[in-house]
Amino acid sequence: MNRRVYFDYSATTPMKKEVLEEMLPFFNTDFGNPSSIHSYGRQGKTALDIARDKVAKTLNAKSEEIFFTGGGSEADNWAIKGAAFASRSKGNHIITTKIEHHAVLHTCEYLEKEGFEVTYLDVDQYGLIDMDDLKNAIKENTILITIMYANNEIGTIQPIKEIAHLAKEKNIIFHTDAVQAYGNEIIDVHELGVDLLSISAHKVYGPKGVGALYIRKGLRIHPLIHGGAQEKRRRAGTENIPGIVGFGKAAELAYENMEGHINKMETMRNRLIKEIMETIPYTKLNGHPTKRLPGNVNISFEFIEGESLLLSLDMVGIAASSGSACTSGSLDPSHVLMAIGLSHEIAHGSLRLTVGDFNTEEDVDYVIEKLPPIVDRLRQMSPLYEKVKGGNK
Amino acid sequence: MNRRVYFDYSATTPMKKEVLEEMLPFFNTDFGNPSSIHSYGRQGKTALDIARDKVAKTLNAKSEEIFFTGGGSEADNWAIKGAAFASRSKGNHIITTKIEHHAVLHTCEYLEKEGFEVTYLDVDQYGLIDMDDLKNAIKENTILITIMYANNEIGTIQPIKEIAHLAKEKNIIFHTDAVQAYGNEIIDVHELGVDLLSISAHKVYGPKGVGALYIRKGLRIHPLIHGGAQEKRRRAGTENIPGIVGFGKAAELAYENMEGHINKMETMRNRLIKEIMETIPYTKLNGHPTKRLPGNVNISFEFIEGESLLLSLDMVGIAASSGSACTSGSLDPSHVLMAIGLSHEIAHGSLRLTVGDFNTEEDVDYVIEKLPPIVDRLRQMSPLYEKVKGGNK
Amino acid sequence: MYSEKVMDHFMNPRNVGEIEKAQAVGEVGNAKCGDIMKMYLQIENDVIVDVKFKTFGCGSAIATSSMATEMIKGKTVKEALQLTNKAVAEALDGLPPVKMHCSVLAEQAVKAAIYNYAKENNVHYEELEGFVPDEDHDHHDHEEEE
Ligand SMILES: Cc1ncc(COP(=O)(O)O)c(C=O)c1O
Ligand SMILES: Cc1ncc(COP(=O)(O)O)c(C=O)c1O
Ligand code: FES
Ligand code: FES
Repeated sequence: MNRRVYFDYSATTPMKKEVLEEMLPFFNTDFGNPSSIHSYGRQGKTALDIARDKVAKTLNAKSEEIFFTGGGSEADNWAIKGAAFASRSKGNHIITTKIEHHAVLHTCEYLEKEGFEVTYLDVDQYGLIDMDDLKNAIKENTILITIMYANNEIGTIQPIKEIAHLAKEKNIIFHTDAVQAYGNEIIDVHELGVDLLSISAHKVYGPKGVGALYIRKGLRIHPLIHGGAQEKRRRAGTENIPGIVGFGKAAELAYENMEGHINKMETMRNRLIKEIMETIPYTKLNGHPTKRLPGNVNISFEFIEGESLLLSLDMVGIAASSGSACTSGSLDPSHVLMAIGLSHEIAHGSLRLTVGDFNTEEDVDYVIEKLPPIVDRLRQMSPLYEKVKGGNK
Repeated sequence: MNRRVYFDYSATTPMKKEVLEEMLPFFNTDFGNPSSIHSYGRQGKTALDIARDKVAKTLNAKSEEIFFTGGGSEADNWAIKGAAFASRSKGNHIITTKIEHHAVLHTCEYLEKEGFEVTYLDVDQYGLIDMDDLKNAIKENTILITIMYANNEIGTIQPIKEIAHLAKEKNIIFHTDAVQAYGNEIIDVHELGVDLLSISAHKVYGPKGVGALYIRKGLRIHPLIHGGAQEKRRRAGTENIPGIVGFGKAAELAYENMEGHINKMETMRNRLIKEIMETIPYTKLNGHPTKRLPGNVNISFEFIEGESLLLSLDMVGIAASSGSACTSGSLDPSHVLMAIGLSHEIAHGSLRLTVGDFNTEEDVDYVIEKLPPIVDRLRQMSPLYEKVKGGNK
Repeated sequence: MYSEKVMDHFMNPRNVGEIEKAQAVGEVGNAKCGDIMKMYLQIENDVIVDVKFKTFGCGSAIATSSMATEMIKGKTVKEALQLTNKAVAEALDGLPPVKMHCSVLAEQAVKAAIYNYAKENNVHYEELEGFVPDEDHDHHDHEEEE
């Protein structure tokens, strides 16, 4: 194969070398179960405490407010089900948005079957919620608001601080899915005033299968995984020490150079958007022009379909995505692109390029070179394009 | 420190070298999200399929009956809550035992708060349930039986096939927590006739934070983690590919040499039991003399307390456990030892030595040499011992 | 996920384009999954002497269109009507289960073109009995188990 360039950092990231190095001893040397009182166990316990401190620091949280999980989806499920079931005596109404990740959306749908009532807020053409809509949606029996920090498909960043403020005023628990924002935005849980916040290691150059839920001190929610006394009895299961250690290291690295990272991402992102939009006609940028993740490009190409675009890009070694990687098992058009008002056809022709720390300007050049002829070839095959171009062909 | 010997394989195991080697490429080379359609994603997907086949084969299950989870506790929670909530229209009664792992026990207790009724079966002095008790416990509204395959503290193995047979006859879902049995017993899900079976990688020289739930084809249970379409839409979250690959390899290795492993474990276990019981007075073997895990030694030493025994052993480099590692955060005497009828005092003075693949006969010699003087020293300090020995001292 | 043959027909599709004075044109599709397939047939003495297609759709839709055109080129109309989506999929060394419906679209596009031809030329093909040209060919019910 030719050159291989990866532009799918929002789906997952490769682990940084430093992260792997830090993890290695815990696989078969310092491998003890941290619940054991012997020296092997104590080594694990120490490593666990250090990793927890590191993650806490990046969120300006207290160590005892960080609970490790088996990933971002588990953190979302735990936060939402845990808060909902714990507050059921107070009410049964939950507010979320139409553009949440499926880990939130399907959890809310499940809760509807279990007797909860859920309001799914609309978003505008940029993917932003309207604060007045939110205010109007709040009822006497509203117990939980869950609104994502930044969207995984179109990169739009919500006004989390304002939402948290409103929720606090109304005495409603507020959860935010910050899986995509983490590592790409300065997040200060105390300044924001959120109650629950989910993050995931594999989106920030850490290992897969590890995440964390920030739970504001004093907040009670039901556990999702009952059992042993791990995580202060709130999340059972032998701790994934190598994974957690890797998460700690990845968090530390991400925050050490946040500003440089953001600048680099924005530069590449902006060039991609500008060049693609200028060279290829019949395109549309999805998401907000400025309130967006530093590494997110999402563009619709009329008259073509996303999968054939992805396959063609893959043939020249470019790894990209069409909407959320998590939903690509399904054939339905992305719920996010539908929510911002795209037609079915246009939603299908969308391309997500997400840049990351290992991308170079040469990678960007490569995409800018390869993309236009691919789009053209597919359009030439498309009966829809034919109609637009009229006798042109 | 002197020699270090690890006798706590039931708490967790070091990863085998071959397992780590197999995992390494997936951390930062073939790191794609298996849901992505590009080449990075397809590599992950292929690895996932292979690992699933490997695990399925060890249980004589079909590949599509294996669902990867974030550990044994998650698998237990999923099986029990998932089956309970999915069958709620049929009934609300669950049967389990008093000696389950906390991942089962606390899940059942949670379900009691959610409106389910749970019967906790007694066990005999060896830790075995009585089949007649089980028969008598079954009611019209019984929807689920969950009984562990082998106990993590005392190693006792239940008559799983008989239980499964009875459950099938009565049309009740049967789950077994096989986290300890897996890798130490030939398990054939079809021959056994179980509906749900939990396993965990870190108990069989695989990575921490990975487990699996076997779900018999055709059985419907609610998901525990809702979200993306992973694991045939039944367990959401970006798959922990390195972890799952490691689990696949560990499963393969465990089953390649099951017989040799069992023989080696039994030899060491039998020698430990024999020598300890012969050299040290006032001891009692806990668990069943023959229906027990090949690597499990659990002995109570009268007049002394477990923690001081563990600390003393740790000082000479011996890593052991007193009851379940998961419960050592708690100060209560082990619920398992209480259930087999030990008094508080004796339960507190129990020692669990669990042998594993990296132990040698020299390790066994070392324990046999070091243990008696330690027990003696602690007994000399004990006011209880003083009374027994009378004017002896 | 796709066989080499699928990828070959996707990357190098045969018979892409239009036939200006085609005797038969058929368009089928389903805007929901984003697929539209258009077939142009040139028919002389009941033989399909040329065929072209245009497709807006996934890799599998493009590959099955391409394969279907190859399979009916040079065949009589009656023979072309025997074409099944299964045969197209098999000729491509198979399709992933969730993508089988894409091959249905190819079969339907050929039938739709011949249907129009039959209507205009007043010929009757018993193979077309029961065929509804503008049915919504949405076969996206291959959702995996819950
Ligand atoms: C019998 C049993 N069940 C469940 C578990 C939980 O497994 P995990 O630590 O992978 O969550 C363990 C071990 O901790 C166990 O021994
Ligand atoms: C916004 C968002 N939330 C949740 C998740 C789920 O995280 P994980 O894959 O770690 O379960 C993802 C990524 O898949 C995501 O992008
Ligand atoms: S005296 Fe220390 S645990 Fe009770
Ligand atoms: S034609 Fe619908 S997805 Fe291929």
